[in-house]
Amino acid sequence: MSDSRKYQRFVSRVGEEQRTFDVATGESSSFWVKGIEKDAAGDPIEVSWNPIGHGRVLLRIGGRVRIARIAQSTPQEFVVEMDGRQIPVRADDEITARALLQKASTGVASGPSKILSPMPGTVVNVLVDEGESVAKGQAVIVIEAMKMQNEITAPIAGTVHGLKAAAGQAVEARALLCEIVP
Amino acid sequence: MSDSRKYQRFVSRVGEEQRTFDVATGESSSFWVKGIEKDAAGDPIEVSWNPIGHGRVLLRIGGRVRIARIAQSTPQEFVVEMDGRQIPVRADDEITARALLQKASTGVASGPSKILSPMPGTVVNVLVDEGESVAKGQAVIVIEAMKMQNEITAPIAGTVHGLKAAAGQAVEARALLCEIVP
Amino acid sequence: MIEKKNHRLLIANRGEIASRIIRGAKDEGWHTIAIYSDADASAPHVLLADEAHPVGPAPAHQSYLNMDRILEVARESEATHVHPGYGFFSENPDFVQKIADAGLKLIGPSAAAIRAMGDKVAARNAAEAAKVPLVPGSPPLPADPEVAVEYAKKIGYPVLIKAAFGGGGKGMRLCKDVTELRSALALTRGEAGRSFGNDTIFIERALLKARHVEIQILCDEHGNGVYLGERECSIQRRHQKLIEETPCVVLDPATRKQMGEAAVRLALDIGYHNAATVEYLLDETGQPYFLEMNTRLQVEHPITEMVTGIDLVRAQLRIADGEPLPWKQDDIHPQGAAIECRIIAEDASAGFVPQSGPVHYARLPQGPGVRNDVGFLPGREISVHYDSMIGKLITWGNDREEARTRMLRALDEYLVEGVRTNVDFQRWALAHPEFVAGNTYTRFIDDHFRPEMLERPDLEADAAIIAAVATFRHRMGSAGAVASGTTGQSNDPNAPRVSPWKRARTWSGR
Amino acid sequence: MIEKKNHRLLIANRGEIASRIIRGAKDEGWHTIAIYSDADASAPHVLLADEAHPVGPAPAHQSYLNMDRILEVARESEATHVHPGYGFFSENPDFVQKIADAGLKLIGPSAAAIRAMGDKVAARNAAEAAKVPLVPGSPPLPADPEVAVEYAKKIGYPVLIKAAFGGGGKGMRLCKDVTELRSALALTRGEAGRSFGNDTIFIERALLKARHVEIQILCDEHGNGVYLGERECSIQRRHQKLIEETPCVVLDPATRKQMGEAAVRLALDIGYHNAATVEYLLDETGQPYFLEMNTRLQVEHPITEMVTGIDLVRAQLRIADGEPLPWKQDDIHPQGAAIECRIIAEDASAGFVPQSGPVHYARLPQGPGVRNDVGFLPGREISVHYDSMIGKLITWGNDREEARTRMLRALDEYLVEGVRTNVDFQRWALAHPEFVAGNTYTRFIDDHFRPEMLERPDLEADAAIIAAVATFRHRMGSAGAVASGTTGQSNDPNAPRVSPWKRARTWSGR
Repeated sequence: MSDSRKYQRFVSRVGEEQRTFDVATGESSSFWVKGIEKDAAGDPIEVSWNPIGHGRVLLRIGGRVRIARIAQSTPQEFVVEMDGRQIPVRADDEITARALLQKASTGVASGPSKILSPMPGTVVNVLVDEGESVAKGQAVIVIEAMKMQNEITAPIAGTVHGLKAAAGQAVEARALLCEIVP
Repeated sequence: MSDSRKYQRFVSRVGEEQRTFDVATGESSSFWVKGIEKDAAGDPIEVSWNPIGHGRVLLRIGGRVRIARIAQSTPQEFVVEMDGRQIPVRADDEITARALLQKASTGVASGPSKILSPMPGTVVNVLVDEGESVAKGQAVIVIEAMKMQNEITAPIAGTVHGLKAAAGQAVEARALLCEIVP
Repeated sequence: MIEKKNHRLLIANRGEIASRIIRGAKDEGWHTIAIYSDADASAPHVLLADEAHPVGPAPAHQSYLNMDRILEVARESEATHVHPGYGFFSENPDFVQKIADAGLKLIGPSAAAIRAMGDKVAARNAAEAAKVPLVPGSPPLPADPEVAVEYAKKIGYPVLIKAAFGGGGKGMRLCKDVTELRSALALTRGEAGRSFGNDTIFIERALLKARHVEIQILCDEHGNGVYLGERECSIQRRHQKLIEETPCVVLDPATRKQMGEAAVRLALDIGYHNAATVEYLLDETGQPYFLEMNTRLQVEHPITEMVTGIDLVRAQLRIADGEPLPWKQDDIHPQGAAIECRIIAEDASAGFVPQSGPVHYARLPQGPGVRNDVGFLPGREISVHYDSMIGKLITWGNDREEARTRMLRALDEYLVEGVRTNVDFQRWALAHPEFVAGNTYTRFIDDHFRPEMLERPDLEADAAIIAAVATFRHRMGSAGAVASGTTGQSNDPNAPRVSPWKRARTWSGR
Repeated sequence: MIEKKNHRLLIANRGEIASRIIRGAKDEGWHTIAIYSDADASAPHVLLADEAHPVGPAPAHQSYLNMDRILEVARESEATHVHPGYGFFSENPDFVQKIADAGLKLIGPSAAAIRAMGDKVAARNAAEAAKVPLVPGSPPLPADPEVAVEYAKKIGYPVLIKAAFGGGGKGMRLCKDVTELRSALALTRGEAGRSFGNDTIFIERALLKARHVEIQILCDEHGNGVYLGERECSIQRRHQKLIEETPCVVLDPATRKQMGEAAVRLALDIGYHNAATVEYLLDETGQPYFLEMNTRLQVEHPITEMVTGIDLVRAQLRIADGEPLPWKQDDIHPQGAAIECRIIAEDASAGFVPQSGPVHYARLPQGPGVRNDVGFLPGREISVHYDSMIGKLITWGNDREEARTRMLRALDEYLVEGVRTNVDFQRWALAHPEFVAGNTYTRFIDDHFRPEMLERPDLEADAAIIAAVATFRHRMGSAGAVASGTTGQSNDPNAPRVSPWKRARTWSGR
């Protein structure tokens, strides 16, 4: 079956995973989507997109039904929430995606690792000093949130830099606590 | 206690009931409201007005807590939904209210009575003819909705005019079916 | 749970009962297949099922009553079983026959059994043969109203006109005298023809102070039957049940046994299998009279589940799978009491007129002894095309009073915004001294209820204050605040919001 | 329901337990008085109570732990009784004493009883006196870590460090060897000081393959006590219970009786009245060891309610009102099985890290044998200031497998949008072959769970497709459609909407 639709190519990125799709307009509120990678290639699937109120969209992706809450922060960046999971995802056109990829690959292979607060809470203990050497997995800071103490550990071995946390301080989720430089 | 607030006077109307209030600005999201009729007169009560999302407002009216959904169709007309009830209400400034009242009182004392469909449905039977005399409470039209047949009766005695309903016809809620002229 | 992958159940229904059946089937390890009309594409039963298929436009006769399309979906989806729920095709022998012809198994009785009991005239004859006591009545009536008038004179007023193929309280009309009888005959016959596809009607003596008491039975395909106690369903309007409870306060063990055994006898007589309900009227002396036998799962089945612990849907599936009943009559010991309130989109203060429209927000009651079965979701419409019964609220207690007080509290918690429901009416009924005393009978509402009993002057007074303040706010031009309190944009959770807590500390709730 | 107008109950708590207590009190005819922090002005418990009073800013120590303010509200609102719930002041003898001094009655035991059991060291001594079997342990430890190291050597590793005044799984740390012991001593002591206001700690032998099995008891003020069966609560993370069930699969009737009688004996020995729970560990041979006695209503009390039909909150109120227990031990016959899953705002795949933020939408499971107790509402925030346990889901069945399959189905129905919960984790646990087999023990999660088990590549794949389509739609400039699907305005139910049903007929769900 020949496919005379006008497709545009997009590259979606979820975490480390990258997927390329060709997308075209379908009937009324639907679209045609073709996977490009060889394991996903094949006939285009139909994706229908129907808002059902309360910020929710009823999607039919091929045969599957999904209800998604889709928050768009920039034209390319989304958080798609389905089945209680929030999945950050970005989708660029092919040229932008290639440019981004190039930029990323010219960066340092192993840069400093940022330690972010995994939750809003209160710093109850800072277990390291600025400039101190730490082993991978060593406890660095203790944060109390929702009545639980949580030890934050070093993701890599290295030296503590830019220590911003102090005991008693309130921190937001994803606040920068310090960096570990390898 | 002297009250130096700048009040504005409003007349609210729910059904046949009319109430006059003086309203002034309070702190941040609150207001002061004084009942004017002698049975309601007294110290002003504080009304706080706090939207809580999903189109709902948390109100504290004196000591009472209400959660209301407030739909505004014109600057003066509202439907206030509380505790599962939708209450249509309008509030005008004093001059407008007086003008409306005057207009209403110069109208005919007993005009024709409109028969509206109480619900969306299908007309299954028209029991009267144009120009026919009907007694108060006499069945006029039968409408089927949600699998139930509902007899619509004449609210007053009179003559059938402007019969618009026909068997088999679909009608919206509040659609004009006919008028009874006394 | 053993997954029964070759058990593929198509649920030929919608609303709360479709979800209820899917829940039971999933618990039993069966694969579930929903159907939906265009109006129901995001309905709860569609989201709950393992798969879902469209069957047509919103009007029921083009979708949920589209027999050919449903059979087509059954074939395409490789269904092995079909559950009809209640209403729609549940008591339609032609549908049942076609299901059988297509090589599928119905979760229910045979077409012959449905035919025998669906014709109320034939049912009366079968009941008579099984020695079930009957109320005086007429044979099917010809078009000439005078024949009905003659029978009514013999039977004595008031009389009930009944559609021979009616059910679920539909197709019945009460006539106090000959004038009412004459005016109602054609209306009932017309409604019967349109609703049930057959306009046969007959009349019966109406028992005015009667209680509606019904017996739940289960029969397997091996000739075994048990009864699972009774349900009293006397609180009705226009012959539709609104409140059901078990046990019935006036039923003594001997009468319960008599009614239960007669119900099972009647079922086994006609070779019945699966779940059924035998309905009786109890007159003021406590004497039961056979009313009809419903050859399907009833709306009010949950109260029986609450007191027996038996999941009736799962029992239906196992019976249809050929399993023998795991219980003998002596194993059935209902515990405590249960009440069901039907939640209906209607304005009880305006003649119980049905309501429809979008549900903006909802909050269901929670806590001990509370069960919800609903067919609506916030953000979805209550459609004019379907039954206005949108949910059921069920409570259990160690005794009637515990179940009743829990129900009252649960009704206080029940909130549906956007569409008026009968929650306020149910609150009135549950709190009525005659209900509290157990003095329930089928004309309870006609005798005790007046629309003004639901008036809420407190809400109207506050609405007047709110409108005055809203207009004042509008004039003051506090644009952001007006928007976030009064219309459209307020529903946007991303919009900037005035903190609701700013003034909280100055308020005292007394 | 007899309204007890002079019974005015202040509920000194928030969240699901405050609503639970209000429900029981309303059912009992008591007047209910809620308290709330600035963050809770529109919380469910505030909306449910007859009246509500502010007690301070969002942080708990300025509001729900603001003893003076709560006592002030109790006085101003003319409260006669105070229910502390769990957590906060529920096991604080000073609060209980002040309640008594203010002439109010606590729904709970005396300050002396709380003191006796709140100090775990004193509790061990009382248990020993009541001949309840004990696990080997140390007396309170001095600051010098070497003393702990010495005791641990005698007791044998692994050991648990415990805060003498801890509870609810908080203030405990497991140490496999001397290195872990040394590093954890100060941390546990610090947490104990901050959380419980007393930094006394001690160590006990840790039973690794042990089951946590506890006995619910009720004692009146007239020296009568009964036990209401057991609850197994072995599925824990960081010593916090996640799943509870009754009965315990391995408990034989003789051991149940031994544990139940010892629990009642211990309570009566110390002059205890009201509800309590005596916790035991069962080692691999089924031998029970005393753990602690909780002098309050437990989080997991609903599973006991499901199998006994006894409303524990109402029982608490009647006991506090001086009524004698209406049951003897022989009257207690639990029926069937019940399971509770705690619904927690946390990311189980990232070390169970707590989550907070606004809940945009929620759908709770329904149907037979399902009970919900939740503390959140759509449109409200889950606050960082309070416990991340936002609800409880309870199912009942005729046996464990029926309760378990219902729970799995109910978890499938459970939806919270906006904040991640552990629903997916609970689904994993309930479906795990070792859980199905009943092989539960307190380190079940440590031994069986890996974060990658919760991965959902299917959702990620569809998110990639959705983002590509969303960007395409954005570029096509279908302005209305983009708006109503992707951001802000979509939440406005008044906005024009593209009919979602337009293409429904072309779709087939297979």
